[in-house]
Amino acid sequence: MNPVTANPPVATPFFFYGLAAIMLIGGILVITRKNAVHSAMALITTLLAQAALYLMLYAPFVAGVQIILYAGGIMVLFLFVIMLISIERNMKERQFNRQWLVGIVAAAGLGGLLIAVYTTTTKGAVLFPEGNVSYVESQNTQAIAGLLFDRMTGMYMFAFEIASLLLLVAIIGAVVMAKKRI
Amino acid sequence: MTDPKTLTPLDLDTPDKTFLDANELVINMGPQHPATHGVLRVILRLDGEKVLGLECVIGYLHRGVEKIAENRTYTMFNPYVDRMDYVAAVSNGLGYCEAVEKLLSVEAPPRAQYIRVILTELNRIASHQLWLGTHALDIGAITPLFYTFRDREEILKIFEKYCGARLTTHAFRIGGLQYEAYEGFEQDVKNFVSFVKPKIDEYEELLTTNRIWLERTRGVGVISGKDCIALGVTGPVLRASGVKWDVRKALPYANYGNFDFEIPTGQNGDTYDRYLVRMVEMRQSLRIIEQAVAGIPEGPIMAKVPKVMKPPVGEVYHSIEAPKGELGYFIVSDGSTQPYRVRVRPPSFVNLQALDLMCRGQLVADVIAVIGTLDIVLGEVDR
Amino acid sequence: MHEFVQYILSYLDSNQTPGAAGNIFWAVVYVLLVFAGLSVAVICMNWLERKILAHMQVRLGPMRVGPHGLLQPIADALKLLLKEDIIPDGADKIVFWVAPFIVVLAAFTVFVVVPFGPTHAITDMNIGILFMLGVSSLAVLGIVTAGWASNSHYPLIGALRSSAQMVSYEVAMGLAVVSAVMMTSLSVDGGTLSMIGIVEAQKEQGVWFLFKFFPLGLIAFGIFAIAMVAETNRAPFDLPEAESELTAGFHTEYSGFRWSLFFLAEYSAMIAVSSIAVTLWVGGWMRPFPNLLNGPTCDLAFSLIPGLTFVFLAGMCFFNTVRMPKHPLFRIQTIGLAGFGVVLGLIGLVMFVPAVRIRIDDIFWFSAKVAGFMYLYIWYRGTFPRYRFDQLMKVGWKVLLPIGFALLIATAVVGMRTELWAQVQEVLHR
Amino acid sequence: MVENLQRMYGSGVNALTHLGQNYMEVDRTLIPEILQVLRDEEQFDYCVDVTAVHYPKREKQFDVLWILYSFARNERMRVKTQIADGETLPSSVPLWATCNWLEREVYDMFGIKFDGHPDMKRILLPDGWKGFPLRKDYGILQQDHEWVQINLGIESGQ
Repeated sequence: MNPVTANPPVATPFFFYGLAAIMLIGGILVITRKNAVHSAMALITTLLAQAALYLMLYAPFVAGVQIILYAGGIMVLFLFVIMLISIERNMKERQFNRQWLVGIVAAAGLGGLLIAVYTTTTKGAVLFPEGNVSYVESQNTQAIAGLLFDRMTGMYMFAFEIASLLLLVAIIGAVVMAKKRI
Repeated sequence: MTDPKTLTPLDLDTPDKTFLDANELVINMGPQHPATHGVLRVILRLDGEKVLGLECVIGYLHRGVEKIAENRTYTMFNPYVDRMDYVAAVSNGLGYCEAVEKLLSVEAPPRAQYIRVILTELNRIASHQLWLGTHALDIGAITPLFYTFRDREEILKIFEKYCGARLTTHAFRIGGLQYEAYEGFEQDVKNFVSFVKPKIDEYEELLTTNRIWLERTRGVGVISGKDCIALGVTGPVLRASGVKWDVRKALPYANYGNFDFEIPTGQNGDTYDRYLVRMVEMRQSLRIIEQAVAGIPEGPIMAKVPKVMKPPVGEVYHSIEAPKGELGYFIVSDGSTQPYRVRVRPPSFVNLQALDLMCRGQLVADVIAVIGTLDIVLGEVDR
Repeated sequence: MHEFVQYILSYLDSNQTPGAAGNIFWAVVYVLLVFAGLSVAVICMNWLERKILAHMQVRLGPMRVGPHGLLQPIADALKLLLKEDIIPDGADKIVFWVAPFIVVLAAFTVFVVVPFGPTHAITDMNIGILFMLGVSSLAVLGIVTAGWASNSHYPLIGALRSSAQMVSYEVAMGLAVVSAVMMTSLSVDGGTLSMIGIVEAQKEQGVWFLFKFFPLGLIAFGIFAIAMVAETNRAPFDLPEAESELTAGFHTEYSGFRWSLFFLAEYSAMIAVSSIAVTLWVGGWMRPFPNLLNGPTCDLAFSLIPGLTFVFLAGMCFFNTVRMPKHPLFRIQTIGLAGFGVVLGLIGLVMFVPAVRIRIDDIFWFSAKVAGFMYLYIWYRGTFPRYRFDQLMKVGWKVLLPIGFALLIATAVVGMRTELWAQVQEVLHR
Repeated sequence: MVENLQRMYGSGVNALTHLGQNYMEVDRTLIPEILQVLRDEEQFDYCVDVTAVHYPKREKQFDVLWILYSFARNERMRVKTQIADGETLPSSVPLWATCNWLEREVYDMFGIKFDGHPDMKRILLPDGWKGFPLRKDYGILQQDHEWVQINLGIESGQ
């Protein structure tokens, strides 16, 4: 395996903070927009920025799957459904519910907890320590395949198959529930 | 099959509920729409893409032809009928002239009859060609349109050479013809017949066995022969539903009894059968033209008709087989120079009534196919 | 300064794509080149489609603007740019404004990984084919939002049809692609998703994947060829914009520049999926029979073909120049056509220069193969009626998908036949 | 057939022939029965046309006609009745579905209403139009100026 440094530096702080800002703005827009389609568009932006972050981590396969599944597949279905329900009614509803105070407290607590865990486990004062990527870009995809399938390291195969079965059950259940007559 | 009498008119005025509540959607198609063949407006009530029912709104092209007739003399009204079914103007003229001739108790001389038959059958081919091109275009095949228009051009050329007009020909006069067939008319017609025969094969090659064409037309817009009769649907639509009835055979007029031809019928009454019936009709028309050209007699082309026509008091109904169906004229004379009342029984108008029945339960895309297969001309629907 | 020049020149010796070599300057140059070339290709397609379709339909097509209507696309583009840009009153302004850009972005971004030659790609991604499928699937977002934002029934139905259609056919398309990717795993290097890697796998195995495991490759290609027409919303699957039913589908309310963006996106998407098909099954940039006819004479003969093609086109121009009516009104047109012929001829002559010849060879073959697919697109449009929506879904889910699955399994079994046989033998012996 | 009908309905039915075309003049009150009998017993299964003629000088101003055709007998028959202005007729939609639009057109042009029609409204002219154009007292240049001004926003349609 080649050392990671052979790759040209893409994961610069500039890109990271830029993408993080896009994700945050997108996330805030998702919950503040009253128009569901606008929310969905913001969510797509967030998901794409997230895919770009995966690319920065030299994980192109995950990035590709992120785009193909979330942005290209799931969000299309979201939009599909949103378009069919009446937007006007949603516009009139109150956006925030009553528990916003509790929500903020919970979010702050959770954030603090995360930071605490992060700083203590890395045993340093830095919030974002330098880290190494385990696989180079050109072998990342194969590495994922190995984790799933390889005889020696394929420890996630069963979980993977179970997950796909679960999805199948969910699809059949949705069809049965939605369709009056098959 | 739904009984046409049990079809209730739709309540299209209540505002449509949202999708998730009722799954229903009222959509307005036309009067400006590429596939409604003019200014037909169709209000569709849809469940998703399934048609629950529809209502036709017509009259955008209403010109009051019947009122005009009451204020013109018999001769003056003749050109007006060309403007009804403008793609088959010759047929309209034939029906009107024969109806007035019947009122006057005269008959056009044999030579005139033969030329009338030739021109009318040419017009039938032209009308069917135009129908085929636009119908195929509606279903998404753009190429047949150009093929059919190329070949229809040859018919229009013959019309132009004969009477100077291409579309609204005013080819016939009450009592016969005004113009003698031009020099080389027979040769032109013969050339056309041999020219167009392989062309019809060409259309069929593009469509008849085309998988997509079959899927789009088979089982689409099915109407049974019984429903056809109840709804007064005539012409190729009726024949495709298995009723072997053609005014040319049933109540022969204009010399049609002398010609040998067959009436094609279908079995299923779907769009594909209507397509096949019209294709065969084109070939049968060619057969009639061939016979007519071969047997065209010499002689006068105009019967003895007074210059100022005053038909005796009475009324007459006369109908012909226009390309679209039974085209009837009901004329009441009060003995003056102007008709007291002219009623046109337009095939397109009556056939269009079947649209609702044929479309219920089909998809939006089929509405287009069915409008095309009914072969309506809005000029005739609205008059 | 010197360092910069050095930086630029250093790439010329490498045999990598600019992306892989990490050379940002050349990457930018390639990006500009590809996008400029793409725009030109779309413009050419516009003219060619109108001309070819016209000749299929016994008419002449554009004849007025320039000789044989050669300048028609430019006139069209001008017209579209100068046209009034209407945003309907009830439309959702922001979404309406953004939607065409999403479509164009998605259609153009995929070209980042399209390999026009072993080094002629902007970059070679490890997940090339996945990237292409993923990004091109984003186009449907633009279509859906465009239909919704128009706030009108026809665009909405068009958008619904479009999203359902594209999502369904992506599945079949993916299965066909996977079966081709599986074939690459028989190479020495192992399997790859990289576009360049796939072409090189075909070179190494000495066969286009179209003919690999005959007829499995052919079936996979067939599935892809059908799905790609549906993906790009072209006839006979052009229901989202079926003009006889939905006037213009999702872009009914669009006009002028914004409409032209949809047009641009449609054609570049067509080129993109054709590129995938060419890369996966028809040997990418490779000339025909690179392994069989590979003597120096053959190499020379094949490398002359690009130049000869252009010279032939120039000859056609001159032939038609001579046939032009000898009338003063046609003088400018005649001169224009002759000039066009001269330009084509010069390009052809330049292509004979050895240095150019070697570099242009792969791009030529790739483009020629893509052009073949584009011709098919036009041919379909001239021949087929339109499918109905339920029939379209039936074809996608009930025909292509089961065949795709069966194909996948069959390809896997055939590919692993020696290993499988060994296993069976082992079990039998035990 | 005609004798049969005359035996059943007496002097209300008057069968005539003009120019070789058969028609019968029927009393207004007998219309529903006659049409029913013609369809069910005499096999006139196809209603070609329904129309009317206006005679303003007569006491019973309108002639309403049904043109019928029998596929089995290959024969046409016109049924004719006279009604006064404002009088209504029973709808024949239950007998022949095709009468739906044809009767609407008669109403549109002459103002003759048909009882029991599922959707009695104008068909060719717009819904709000005043006047019935095919009546003889409606001039050829006459139009509903008010409607034109309101709906089309122009002074006059001429």
